[in-house]
Amino acid sequence: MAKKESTFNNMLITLLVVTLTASGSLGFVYQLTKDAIAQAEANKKNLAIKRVVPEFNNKPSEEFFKLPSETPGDTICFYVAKLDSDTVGYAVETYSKNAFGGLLKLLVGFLPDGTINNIAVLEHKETPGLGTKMTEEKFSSQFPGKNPAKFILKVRKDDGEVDAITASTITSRAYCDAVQRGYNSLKQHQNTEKGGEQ
Amino acid sequence: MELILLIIGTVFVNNIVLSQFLGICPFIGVSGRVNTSVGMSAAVAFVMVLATIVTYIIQLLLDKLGIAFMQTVTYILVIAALVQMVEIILKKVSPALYSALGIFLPLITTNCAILGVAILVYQKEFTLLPAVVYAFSNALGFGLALITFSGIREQLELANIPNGVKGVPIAFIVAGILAMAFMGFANIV
Amino acid sequence: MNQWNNFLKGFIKENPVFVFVLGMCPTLGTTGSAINGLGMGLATTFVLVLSNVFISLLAKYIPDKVRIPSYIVIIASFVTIVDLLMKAYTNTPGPNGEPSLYDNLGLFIPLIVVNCIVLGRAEAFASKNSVTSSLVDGLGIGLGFAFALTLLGAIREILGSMSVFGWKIAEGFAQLFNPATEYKQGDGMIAFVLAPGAFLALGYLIAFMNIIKKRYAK
Amino acid sequence: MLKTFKTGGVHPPENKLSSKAGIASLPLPKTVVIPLSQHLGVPSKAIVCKGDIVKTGQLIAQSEGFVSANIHSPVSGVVTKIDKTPDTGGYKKDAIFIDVQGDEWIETIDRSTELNKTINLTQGEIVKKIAEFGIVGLGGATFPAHVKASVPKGKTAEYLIINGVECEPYLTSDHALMLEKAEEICVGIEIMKKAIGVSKAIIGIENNKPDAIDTMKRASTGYQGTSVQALKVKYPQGGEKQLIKAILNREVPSGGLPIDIGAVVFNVGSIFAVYEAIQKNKPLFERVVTVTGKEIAKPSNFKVRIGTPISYLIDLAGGMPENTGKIIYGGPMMGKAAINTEIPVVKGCSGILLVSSGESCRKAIEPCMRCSKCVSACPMGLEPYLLAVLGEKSMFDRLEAEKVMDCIECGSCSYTCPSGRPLLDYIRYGKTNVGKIIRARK
Amino acid sequence: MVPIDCIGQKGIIEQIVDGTARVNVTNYSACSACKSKESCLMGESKSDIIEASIGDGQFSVGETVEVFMHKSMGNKAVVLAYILPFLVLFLSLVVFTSAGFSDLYSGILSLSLLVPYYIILYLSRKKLEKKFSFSLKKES
Amino acid sequence: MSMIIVYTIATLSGIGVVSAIVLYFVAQKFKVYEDPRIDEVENSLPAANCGGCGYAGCRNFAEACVKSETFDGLYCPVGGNDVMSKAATILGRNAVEKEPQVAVLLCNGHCDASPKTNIYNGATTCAIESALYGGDTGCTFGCLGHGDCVTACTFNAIHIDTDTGLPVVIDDKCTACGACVKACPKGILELRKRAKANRKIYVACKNEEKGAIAKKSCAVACIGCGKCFKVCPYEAITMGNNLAYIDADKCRLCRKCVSECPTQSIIEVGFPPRKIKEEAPGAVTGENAPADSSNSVSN
Amino acid sequence: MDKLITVSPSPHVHSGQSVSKLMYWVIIAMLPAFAVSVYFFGIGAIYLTLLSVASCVFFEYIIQKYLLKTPVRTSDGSAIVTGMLLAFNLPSGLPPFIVIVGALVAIGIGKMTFGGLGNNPFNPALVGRVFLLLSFPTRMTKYPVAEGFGTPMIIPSEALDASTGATPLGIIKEGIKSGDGIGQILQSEGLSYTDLFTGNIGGSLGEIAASALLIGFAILLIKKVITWHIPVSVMGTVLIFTGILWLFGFEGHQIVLDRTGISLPLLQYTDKNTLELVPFHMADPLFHLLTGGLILGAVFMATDYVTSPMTSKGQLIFGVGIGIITVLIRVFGAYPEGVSFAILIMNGFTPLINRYVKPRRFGKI
Ligand SMILES: Cc1cc2nc3c(=O)[nH]c(=O)nc-3n(C[C@H](O)[C@H](O)[C@H](O)COP(=O)(O)O)c2cc1C
Ligand SMILES: Cc1cc2nc3c(=O)[nH]c(=O)nc-3n(C[C@H](O)[C@H](O)[C@H](O)COP(=O)(O)O)c2cc1C
Ligand SMILES: Cc1cc2nc3c(=O)[nH]c(=O)nc-3n(C[C@H](O)[C@H](O)[C@H](O)COP(=O)(O)O)c2cc1C
Ligand SMILES: Cc1cc2nc3c(=O)[nH]c(=O)nc-3n(C[C@H](O)[C@H](O)[C@H](O)CO)c2cc1C
Ligand code: SF4
Ligand code: SF4
Ligand code: SF4
Ligand code: SF4
Ligand code: FES
Repeated sequence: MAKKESTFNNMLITLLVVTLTASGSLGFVYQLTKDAIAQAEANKKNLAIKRVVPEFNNKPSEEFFKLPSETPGDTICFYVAKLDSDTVGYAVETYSKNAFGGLLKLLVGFLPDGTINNIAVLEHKETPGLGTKMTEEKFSSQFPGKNPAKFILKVRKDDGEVDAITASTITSRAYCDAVQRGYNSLKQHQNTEKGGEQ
Repeated sequence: MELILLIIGTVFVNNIVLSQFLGICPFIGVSGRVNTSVGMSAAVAFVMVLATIVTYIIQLLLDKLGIAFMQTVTYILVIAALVQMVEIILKKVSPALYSALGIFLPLITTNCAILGVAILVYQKEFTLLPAVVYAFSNALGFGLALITFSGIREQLELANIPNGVKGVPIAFIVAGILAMAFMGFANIV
Repeated sequence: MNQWNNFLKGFIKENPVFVFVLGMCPTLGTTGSAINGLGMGLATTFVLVLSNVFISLLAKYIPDKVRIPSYIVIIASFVTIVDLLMKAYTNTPGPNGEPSLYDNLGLFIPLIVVNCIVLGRAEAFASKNSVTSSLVDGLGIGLGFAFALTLLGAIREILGSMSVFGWKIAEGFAQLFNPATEYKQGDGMIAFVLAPGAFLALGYLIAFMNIIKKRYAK
Repeated sequence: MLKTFKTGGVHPPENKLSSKAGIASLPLPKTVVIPLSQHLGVPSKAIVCKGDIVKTGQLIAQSEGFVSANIHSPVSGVVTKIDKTPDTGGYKKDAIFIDVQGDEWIETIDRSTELNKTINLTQGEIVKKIAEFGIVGLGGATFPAHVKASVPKGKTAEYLIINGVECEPYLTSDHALMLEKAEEICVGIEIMKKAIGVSKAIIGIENNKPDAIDTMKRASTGYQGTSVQALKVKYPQGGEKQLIKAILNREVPSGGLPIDIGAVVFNVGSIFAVYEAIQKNKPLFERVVTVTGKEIAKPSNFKVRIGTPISYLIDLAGGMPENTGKIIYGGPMMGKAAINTEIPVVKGCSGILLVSSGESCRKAIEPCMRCSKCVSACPMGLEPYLLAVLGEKSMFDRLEAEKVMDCIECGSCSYTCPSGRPLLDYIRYGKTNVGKIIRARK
Repeated sequence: MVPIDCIGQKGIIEQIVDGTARVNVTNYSACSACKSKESCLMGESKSDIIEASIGDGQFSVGETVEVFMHKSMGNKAVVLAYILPFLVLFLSLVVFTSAGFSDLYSGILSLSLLVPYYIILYLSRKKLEKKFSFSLKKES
Repeated sequence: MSMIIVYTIATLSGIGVVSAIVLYFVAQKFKVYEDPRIDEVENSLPAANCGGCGYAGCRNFAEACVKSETFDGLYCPVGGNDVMSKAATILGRNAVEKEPQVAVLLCNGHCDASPKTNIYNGATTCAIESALYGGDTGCTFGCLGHGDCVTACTFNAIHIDTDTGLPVVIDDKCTACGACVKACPKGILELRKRAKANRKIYVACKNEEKGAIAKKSCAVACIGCGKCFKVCPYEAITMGNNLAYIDADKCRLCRKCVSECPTQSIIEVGFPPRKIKEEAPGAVTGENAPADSSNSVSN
Repeated sequence: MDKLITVSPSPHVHSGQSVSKLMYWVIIAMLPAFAVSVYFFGIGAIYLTLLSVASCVFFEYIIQKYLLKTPVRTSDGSAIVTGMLLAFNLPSGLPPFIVIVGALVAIGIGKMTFGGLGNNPFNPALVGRVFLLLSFPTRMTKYPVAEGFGTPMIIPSEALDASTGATPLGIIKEGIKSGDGIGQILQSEGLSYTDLFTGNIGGSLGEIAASALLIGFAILLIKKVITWHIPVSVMGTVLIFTGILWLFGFEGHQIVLDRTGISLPLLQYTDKNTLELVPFHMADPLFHLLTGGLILGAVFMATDYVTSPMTSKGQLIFGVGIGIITVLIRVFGAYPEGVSFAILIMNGFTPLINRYVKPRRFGKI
């Protein structure tokens, strides 16, 4: 069959048809996947939250608030986990910028008294096989159950109580830094709240 | 100050070619002539900044309409058209200039890098000025890698490279060692 | 038979990575592990097959001069669709909170649109051939691409972290034979997971393929 | 104070074995072979035929253009044939063969040895006579002397520089000449000054010839404007560009000539030949040749008629040593290795060097390791390693850009290269081809 | 061979009009080294007409020739075509954003500054034409 | 919700159409019209990029073929008539037929025949040696044996035989591209007609010296005696410069001259072994055979 | 004449210098440093060096003979130099397979891929070293505590933390991170300049003894193996650059840095309340000069003929580049020492330097 000739009209029409169908179907697919995407995003958060705080039955991914961090300009996000309206824990989305690959984002689960429940790594650019060992048992199991009020969140080299990952002191340090930051914000938040109550 | 650190970080630490793997094709394909590489880098700098501004504005529009998912389609169309438009305009505005470029430079086809940077700008949630600085630094990083590389290649032309690795493989291996050397800048900013 | 050859050519003879050295950015950027390479390869295959089919269907109706823009629109649409689908269904983090496949491939999914293979195939093959041939061609080339990426990913993963598809080799074998042993697996050569390793592994892989091809030709 | 040039240079062992030997005259050979191409430029044209009887000093071949030179018979006798004879490289070139019979000189030549200081000729006449008497540069390049003596319009010469450097290891012919003919050389300098219209002449002599420096200093005191400059020993100080740089601290521009910076350089031998030509009416048909080598019995300097086969000289110097592995026509740095000893002495032959077989082989070639020693050695500021690869790969356009044509072929680069690379071989090849391209462009 | 310090490209003479030849050259993209440029649209090639003065050489229509220019001209061209407009964009953006315009407006304003830049280029095109002249050489 | 689809369609169509129009103009203004036949012709070429045709590469040659009206002066020696006729059908023209050719070495000065008189110890390329030295045998016309021709040949058709020190052309690989002929500074390689079954008869000598001198430096030198000239029934042999030369076009491979030559400088290749009256020595085949065969003849 | 006369183009004499002679002089120049490392690290140092040299030579031999099928040139000694320098850049106590991998990368990737001696754009030993550093960062940054002949030959991985010390630069970097002042750190570690000079410190085999390395430098200079340009410019630049930073950073004054930027003005009394501060202490220039393999790099590695510029001007630029990058990495980067990276990076620029920095041509108009 002969090809369509390249007159201006033909072209315009073709293009219009192509773009219209394309955009139409795109919009359609978007509508289809929209919820699934949102779901996946929320899922990600929830899964993480679930891992760091004790059992809850509210929807912490919707029940959150933001507070300014110690460093001006940055904010820290708090997710509150409640079991039947009792606050059972806070999942604090904290960070440190001093990691080997720059930014390290953690989700630290605190019990209401400030004890660390569990920690999940949200985002990092550490070296595979090295800094990434922070997700492994050996390192991460040091934190749950400790309360930063008593536990010095510093690596041993810096006179703290954390055993650093071998050859990844930088990552370990950043990790501690992030947890400490989360803890400080939590304390600040609790103080102001208390202050507000009084 | 932050912008300067952004530049250093983008050029040296997260070099677009050596660590982010964008624009590899022109990097490998462009001739071993150092002169041409310099010209290419300048061209890329302009186009990249131009594209970044335009896509930034478009993204504002897309966001406003709530159709951010249309990003890919719109960006690529706009970028493809922009690159061509620059040439048309140049040709219309000054044919002589255009011809001189034609002899001097290969055509600019770094869509991969340009599109990549445009999307990264969006992902990193830059505001316009840092976005443009970022784009520019990426072009700078591209130029740095390209020019160093073309120098090495020019020299390798005179060396007796074993047959098996001649051509593309040796280019990758050199890039690999360069990338290794650039790892030294890790965490410098 | 013919279609079979048409399909096979993408693996060795016209392999986009080893022979044509196309689509290098995703090849380097997504092959930190075999699974990522495979994911990227399959995503590209998806786009390639669908755009090939559509373009071969529509080629007759598209005037020559708007060929390219139309193709770009078609391809970009499929890319967006893949992007959306992956964002929806491959975005679940691993059991220990490892980044999802979508997170790992990240930027390179939208970049499929500028992958020369896709547009190149559309222009060189699909626009001139029947729907079936185009489909087979897209499938062949796409899977060839996926094959190359997976191979490269596997090599890098083996050398770099001593595992394939996430399965720790030394530890795995030790446990396979004597489940009781508690084997502490050492690390691989991390350099291979990092950027330099990508370049080096690909360089030597292409060199190797070149030599094989030369031998084969003789 | 000792002067020298700044860029590059090397210092090979001097081995001036014959420096104390004086100049010996030697009996005439039985036959002589006189190649028609003994100078830079167009070969001359024979004007004698087979059977002609010629006298010593008689014109036997005529210059074929401006850059060409007359050739005179060095002996008296019969022309036996005009045929081809191998040159140092074995290629056959036209030559006149003469059977020696007696030694009858043409009458015009003044054979007395007394010094004649009065210069009667005018500038033009001097230049004409230089041309007529077949004088070419005896420093090695055998460039017809009258060409250099005729300063082109628009240029003025300021300095006459006399090249008594003899930087080549082993060779001592200029040294011996300066010791024995200092006075004549000084007169020759006066003649040359007049010919090119300058008042200042500087004789450059390397410091390893203190006696020659003394002698020349003493001889030149009587001459206004002539002085001696002692130079630090460094190869290739004898190259005219380096010599001018050392003495005047001026650089001959790339692609230019010494005259561009007001200098004209002549070798002492050439100057002596000029003296003999102008004052004694003697054409250039004999010259001083050093015959030397570590194994040779009597390293000597001979006054030799052109056309004498070198085997004859070697015999007189004690015969060919058993283990001779290489016969070098000239010095070890720039001389050509000859294929055998049947080659005749020509005007440009300043020495015969016999190298034992142990030293005659070059070291094995290894890959260039870019040690840059050749770069530091090159007196012209070139990058020999690069020129050599470019030559090897026939990349002539880049060779031109890298200034290959500036290379003076001094060999310092090959000499230094630890990898034993034949740098100069490739550079010469490159030069030849780039030269062709440049000429084609014109 | 093109003289050193020059850069050249092959082309075919299409037309000769009093002393200037219109030469058709093909300009390949950076990917032209790539093995499969025919199957890849990104590796495009474009044809271009370049006007070059004939000089005193003898050329005829249809002949393959080399068009060349001095390398420094290439650099100047790059400055005019890419570096200056880049600076216009970049500097104006810095000015506008620091002057407190919103991102949208400063972006649009900077982009629109390119218009006068190109107008200036257009107005000086005669001058540029004189500056960027090409020579011809028979194909070697 | 449906607004999103509306927006989607609106923006994409807008941007799409605008950029499409831009691209359209680009396509119209810039796109090279590449004659598709160039590709076709190129595909039919051997893709050796050897330059034997006089163009930089196969594609350039293809362009030239398509652009010029006839095949005058255009010939791909590598592909030969096959390729040219293919190209001709693509372009709808008449092919030019050329006799297939092959490179031949006009020197047989192997180590035994032409003993060394010097040891050459410089850079080992023929071009460099020949610039200064005639050669390390007495013959200044013969092969230097450093293999510039070998390097020049992109088809691996030449190699140096370590026994004779001479290059050997493998007829089946030689495409007659002529690269070696250009590379040899001694001018002793020649392209000549390729006869049936690769048979050939040629004078393997270029020594222009007079007979005695030539003979002195090389046992198998042509001494210009003219015997072959006299015996040739087809006037294929010409004399000049103390040399005989056999014109391949006229030679009918009768082999009369071969046995006539007193120095065995005429070489025959590819013939079945002669029936020799006396005791027949081993069959003579291959390139280096002539040396042997000459021995056997004289025995 | 029965013997054949040789003919060859001029020149007919040669300086007598050769590749292997040069290489053996380099090896000799390395011996003092080697002796010191044996003194401090015992058998382990010998074992490591021998293993590295043997593997380098072995790989070169195998590759030349069987893979590339080119003439075998292992006897020129360059592989031995590479092997020794690789060993010099490794901490003692490394398991054998790591050393072998390093040698394979150095020779296989760094050298033979490019065609062998003279063709490689990057310093092979450093390619090997940096590859190992990237691949096995744990092992490569753990230095055994020097105990003379009692030092273990191979440190088992379990013992890594226990039996290892750190390099002075590592100590400083660590110390600074934890906020101590320089003087304090040095004192607590008991480091003195004499130690730095004699090699009584932690570090890789060859880098520890400044004095021995300087003896090597003298040997190389006297034997005219290298010129002064590169070593002096590298060391000079480091001295000057660190000197400047040191003047800004000494007692009381601290350059204020945080992850996002250097806050202006540069000089400021620390004020812990306003910003998250990483105090910036500088060790003094001499300290920087004597530690971290700077002298080893400057004398033996940066001077590698193949990968350094050809002209003295180029070499000065090269040296200054190395100096600056080294200090940048040391002071601001993640790695405590940066010489290896700096040399590799400048290797990358060497072709450009060679291209634009030409010797002064005689008679240039
Ligand atoms: C390639 C490479 C990657 C590294 N990645 C990390 C990392 O991700 N996290 C980290 O803390 N240290 C990393 N390091 C290690 C640090 O450079 C170094 O070990 C640091 O100074 C801390 O040392 P220490 O833990 O032994 O005290 C890396 C090193 C290399 C060579
Ligand atoms: C083509 C040519 C032209 C020359 N013309 C002149 C000239 O006009 N005046 C002059 O003084 N020397 C002239 N020379 C001589 C050179 O400067 C130089 O003396 C000669 O080549 C020998 O120098 P050398 O032995 O150092 O190589 C000319 C040389 C050549 C090759
Ligand atoms: C490397 C080199 C070394 C030379 N050495 C000498 C030398 O030692 N003595 C000398 O008289 N000429 C030497 N020459 C030749 C001079 O350059 C120059 O040609 C000569 O002095 C001019 O004088 P003439 O024309 O009288 O020979 C040398 C040339 C070159 C290129
Ligand atoms: C002064 C000098 C320094 C050298 N330095 C090194 C070096 O740092 N690393 C290395 O692998 N080889 C070195 N070599 C050896 C050799 O040059 C090196 O292996 C080449 O880079 C291989 O092509 C050196 C050689 C010399 C003469
Ligand atoms: S021969 Fe030429 S390149 Fe070599 S040192 Fe002498 S002038 Fe320089
Ligand atoms: S002296 Fe020899 S090894 Fe050194 S750079 Fe020059 S050519 Fe290469
Ligand atoms: S032998 Fe000569 S003519 Fe034949 S293919 Fe080789 S180079 Fe070409
Ligand atoms: S035939 Fe010519 S090019 Fe070949 S080896 Fe002999 S001399 Fe050299
Ligand atoms: S895939 Fe080709 S430039 Fe990125």
